Amino acid sequence: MSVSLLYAFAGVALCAMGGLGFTVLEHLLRKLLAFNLMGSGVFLVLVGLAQHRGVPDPVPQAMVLTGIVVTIAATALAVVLMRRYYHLSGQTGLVVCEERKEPME
Amino acid sequence: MASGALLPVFALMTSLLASLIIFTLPEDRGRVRTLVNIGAALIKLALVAVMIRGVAIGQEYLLAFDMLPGVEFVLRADALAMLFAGLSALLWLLTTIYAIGYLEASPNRSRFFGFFSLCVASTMGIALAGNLFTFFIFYEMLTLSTYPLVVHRGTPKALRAGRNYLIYTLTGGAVLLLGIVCLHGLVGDLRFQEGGHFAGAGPELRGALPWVFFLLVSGLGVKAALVPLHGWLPQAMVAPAPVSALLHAVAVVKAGAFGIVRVVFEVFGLESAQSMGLLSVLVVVASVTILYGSAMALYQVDLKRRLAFSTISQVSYIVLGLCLFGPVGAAGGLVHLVNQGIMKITLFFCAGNYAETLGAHRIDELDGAGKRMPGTSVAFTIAAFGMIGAPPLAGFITKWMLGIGALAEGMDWVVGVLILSSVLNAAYFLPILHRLWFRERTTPWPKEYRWGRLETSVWLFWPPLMTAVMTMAIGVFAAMPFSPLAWVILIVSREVAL
Amino acid sequence: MTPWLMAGLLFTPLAWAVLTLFPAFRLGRVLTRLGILAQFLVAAGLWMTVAQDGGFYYPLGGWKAPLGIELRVDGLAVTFVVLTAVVACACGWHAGDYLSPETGRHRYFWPLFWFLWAGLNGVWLGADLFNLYVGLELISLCSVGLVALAGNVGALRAAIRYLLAALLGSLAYLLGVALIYGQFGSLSLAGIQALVASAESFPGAGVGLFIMILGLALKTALFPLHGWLPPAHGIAKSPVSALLSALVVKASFYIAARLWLALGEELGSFVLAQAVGVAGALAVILGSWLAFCQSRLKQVVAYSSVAQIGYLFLLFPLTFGVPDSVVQLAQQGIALQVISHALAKAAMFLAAGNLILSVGSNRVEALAGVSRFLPFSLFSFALAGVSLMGLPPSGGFTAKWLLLQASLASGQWWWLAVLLLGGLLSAAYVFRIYRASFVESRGQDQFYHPPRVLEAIPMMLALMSLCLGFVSEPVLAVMSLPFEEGG
Amino acid sequence: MGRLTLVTAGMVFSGVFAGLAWAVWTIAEAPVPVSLPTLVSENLQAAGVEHPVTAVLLNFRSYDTLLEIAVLVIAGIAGISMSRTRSLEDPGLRTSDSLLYALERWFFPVMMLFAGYLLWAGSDRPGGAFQAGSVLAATAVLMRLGGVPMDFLRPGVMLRLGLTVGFSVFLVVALASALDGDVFLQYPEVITKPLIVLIETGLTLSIAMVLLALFVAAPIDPAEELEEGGAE
Repeated sequence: MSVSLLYAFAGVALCAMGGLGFTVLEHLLRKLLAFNLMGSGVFLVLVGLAQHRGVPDPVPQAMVLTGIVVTIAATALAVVLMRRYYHLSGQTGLVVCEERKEPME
Repeated sequence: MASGALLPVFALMTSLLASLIIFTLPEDRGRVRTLVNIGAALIKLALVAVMIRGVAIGQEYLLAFDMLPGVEFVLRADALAMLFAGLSALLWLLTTIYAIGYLEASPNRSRFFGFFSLCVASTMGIALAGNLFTFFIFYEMLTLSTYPLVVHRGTPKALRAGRNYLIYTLTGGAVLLLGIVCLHGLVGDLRFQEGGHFAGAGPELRGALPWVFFLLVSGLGVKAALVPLHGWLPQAMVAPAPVSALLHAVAVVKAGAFGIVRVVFEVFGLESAQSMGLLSVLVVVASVTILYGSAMALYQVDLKRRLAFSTISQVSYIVLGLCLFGPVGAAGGLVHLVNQGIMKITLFFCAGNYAETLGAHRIDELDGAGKRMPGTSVAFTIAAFGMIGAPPLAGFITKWMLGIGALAEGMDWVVGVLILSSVLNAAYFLPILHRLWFRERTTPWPKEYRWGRLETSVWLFWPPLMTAVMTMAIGVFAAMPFSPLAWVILIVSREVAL
Repeated sequence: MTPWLMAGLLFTPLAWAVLTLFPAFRLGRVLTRLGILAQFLVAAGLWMTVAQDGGFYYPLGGWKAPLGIELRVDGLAVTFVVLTAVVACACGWHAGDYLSPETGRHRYFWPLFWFLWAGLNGVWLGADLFNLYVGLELISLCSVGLVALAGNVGALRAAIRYLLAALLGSLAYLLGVALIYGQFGSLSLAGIQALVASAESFPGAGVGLFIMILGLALKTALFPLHGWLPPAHGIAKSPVSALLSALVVKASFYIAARLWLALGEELGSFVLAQAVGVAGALAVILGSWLAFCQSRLKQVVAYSSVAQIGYLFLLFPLTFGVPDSVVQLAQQGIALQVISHALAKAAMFLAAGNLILSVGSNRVEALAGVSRFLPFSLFSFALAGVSLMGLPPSGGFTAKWLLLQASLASGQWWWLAVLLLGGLLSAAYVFRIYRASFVESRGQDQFYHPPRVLEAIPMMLALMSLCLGFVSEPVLAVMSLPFEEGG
Repeated sequence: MGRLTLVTAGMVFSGVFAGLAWAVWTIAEAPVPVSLPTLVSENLQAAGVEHPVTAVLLNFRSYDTLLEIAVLVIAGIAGISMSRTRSLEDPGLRTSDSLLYALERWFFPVMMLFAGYLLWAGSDRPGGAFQAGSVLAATAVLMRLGGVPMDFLRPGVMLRLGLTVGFSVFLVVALASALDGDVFLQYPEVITKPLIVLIETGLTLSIAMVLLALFVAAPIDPAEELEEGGAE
């Protein structure tokens, strides 16, 4: 078992932890952090699993770079939305009473 | 053969286009709407007449293309199709005329006539469908286009009736679809064919086919209002009179009955259906329906509801005829497709006239209506006697043929059913006639309208009289060429002679 | 010719996305309409090319798979490209008149719209697992941005919920990609398909496939993972809802289906296939029921999407361990279902938007008596409903027919009940709306007739979904064109 | 959050962990049938850059990168569609602390330089557009927090241009390659390296801009009425 494989297992653990956090946490920012944790886990699996035989593989590295950019974009957008939402409603979670008064669309 | 392929399409298109034009017309363009309506009805009648002539001399009109891999869309004008198409084209014209008068001052007329034409287009499609798949397409289209007519008035009662109508017919449609798919899975795509497909079916098919038959007939039985699938029909009476007339005489109920005819004759074939023992079940159901409908009709105080139960009973004559195993019985059943249509439409026209002119909906409100509205009442009387089966009217022809057919095949008990049913028919029609002609009016009419010289509006006056005349003519001239009976004998000779 | 078409297909939406970012709403509208026409021509051209010469692989940058990214241009893909063109064209045109130019943020509709289109085209043609991931993310972020354009708290909440669900789904997909790449060392779907066919078994990759399908099911809102869809689709502006329901959910399903058809036979299992099917069946039944219970018009339509999506997932059980002829039937049925649902649902959302505009309320009861004004939109709504109910002659009907045939032929008769029951239940919620419009009540003189364009567009879509049944055969013929491997 | 739910979720995700770990283990045991690293090093010569990761990003799988930048731009657009601030610079945050101000003045040029180096290094060792862009964005975020005047950044045409410049350059190059008669996204061999550097420079700028815009787009002022959502 190489070090890379250890990374992969660590990634799996991160994924599971992130998943747990994502499902049980209420606060939106915590959810988002849990999501980022999961993302890091996935990237670790991606890189670790692909090169555990000692050959450096540029393809997963490039994929992870792309993935990081995508995740950052999504995270940043999520933060913007959440702050705006907090701003308008004063709430930090999604679970409110579902019957709500809104304008027509 | 290009024109041959297109004639059925044209016949369909006339009412389809008419409906599209009417939908786009504003509410206040009544004159244009009437023109379009009647023009389209006349054109369609002419087209159907051309096709009838062609079919009589053995010409074939066929349009077919693949809708799905291995599944065809087929329009085909054969003798049986023309029986139904002719009936619906003729009655569409009369009903349209009637409806124009009936709805003269009411709102939502564009909507009404649009769906009305759509409904007739579907009926035409049902008549001309060349396989079960195509039949199903128009069968469901009919359901959809009649719903707005049933709920036309928008009252809670109408909406409830509409809901029940949908529950019944859509469920029936789903069962029918299941049957068609099963049949398709067993033997592939089947066009309707004189004599049916399963004359030489092997034992492996014979195990599954009765189930398919059961699915198909129970799906179709909903529209044909076979007991116990009839619940929607009396409720649907809340629709305006022309709609009820159309529903009972040509469109919905007949579509179901016609479908059963197609399935028995041209999918299974009379002989193989008989040899698989499928018809003996059906004959019991039909007999029960006949007696149940008649008996229930006795208890109705509302005129239209009484007529509705009468329809349940009468339509099963058609099914009964098929199940008598012999050509004579089959002819009796088929000819009733036309006869019942013409008689029942007369009765509904008259009921509508009483309601519109006098405000009379219940039977006990009709005392002395014969003096006030002699034309309508004469028409009603003729049609009622026809229903009872008095010679020489149309209904007599049916019952005569059915009786002979039953005796010929040794099913004597069916004659008993016929006689009992006729007695019941008399029992629920004669009191109405008695009230019409022999009771004196003591109280004012519930809600009377005056129309000048005639007893009622011109549009309402003539259609029932014309259909009443037809009721007599069909009976008297039954032996003439192109009479319904002659045509039916042509069909049966093509179906069974093999 | 082909390189031009491909460049046009991929380049035009991206370029237009940049172009429309700069001007204000009205000029953006003009630009978009020009672009729509161009894009439509390109899509049609590509379709005809494939219809004539068959499908091919298109290596981007000249690098063939597995080193580079190849696009798979086959009959199914171009059919979806054309479908996207039709629906996007309609929604884009509709939005131009529907959205108010005075609201400042509406100008951002155009760039997001074009990016969405680009992402969809990328997904239909994608044959590389990681590229599909990027395409999915692109689509998700666009959709979220579009939902949030509505601007109020409800829309933001829906957008956040949507974003979180979409991100989770994408991440699950990416995890699956990681496992599959670890197993095979390749990202090209065709390459992996060839490797899988060897006699070995790959349990690890099987887990990967499972996770990917799970993630994609979340993004497609398969019951019980559907919670995010109704708020998002219900609250967005109507053209946006139409785009999302008609196309966006189909993108993730499309990927799941392609994965399953390529790898499912070897990496999947009977239990997985049936489980997905059962989830789909539950979606059909409970989704329809929930749609029936909604009091707001667009929520009805949104829940109807949940139900209709359920049908799509019957693909999984109907293609696992059955003869090739049944696989063929199921594939065709599902493809038709996707197309007809896209057309019908887009028509329905656009029509619903018009109706809401007309009566000034989004409640179903507010429609009382509307049918006396004979609004075109109500008619479009009803026609689209015919397709959703699976009644003839619509595309929904032919799709249902094929699926019925497939379930019968595969011996999995229990799906017959789902298909038939689903049709009846959808009739219940469609007719509930229709029924409301027939109620005659007093005091309903306020009725605003929207501009003709707004009314005509849903009508055209609805008619297309209705007539799809008649042309199903030729449409399916293009989809099943022979494909030149490695072309 | 009930304890039961928590325990259940914990058990479920332990199961997820076990399943995934098992999958990783079985995959690690099996041989890999395709070796992409070999393919990459064989084709590196034609790729125009020496660093394999950059070659994969900007040549072999450049379509991924194009879409990735599109994702960034989308996030930026969606972000500014939410924003209501009139300027990227917030006068309320301007610092009057002269020490901080002096430090910042020394700090920023260094960070810029570092970003430039990262960009340049990307072609033959770790580094590249994204890293450089992030450093640049971080600089700008610091500037904003520190209150350095940034009047040049207003949410108008300039901002949008900044958002899209990298993407546009990429796109134009892609189209130009198609015009040249070859496949979409194929670089002409002679100028591959300059083109890649050009793209990277544009990307750096755009990435920084998007990240900055998203940082700024989150509302800080008290809410006004909803209809003012658009920038401008």
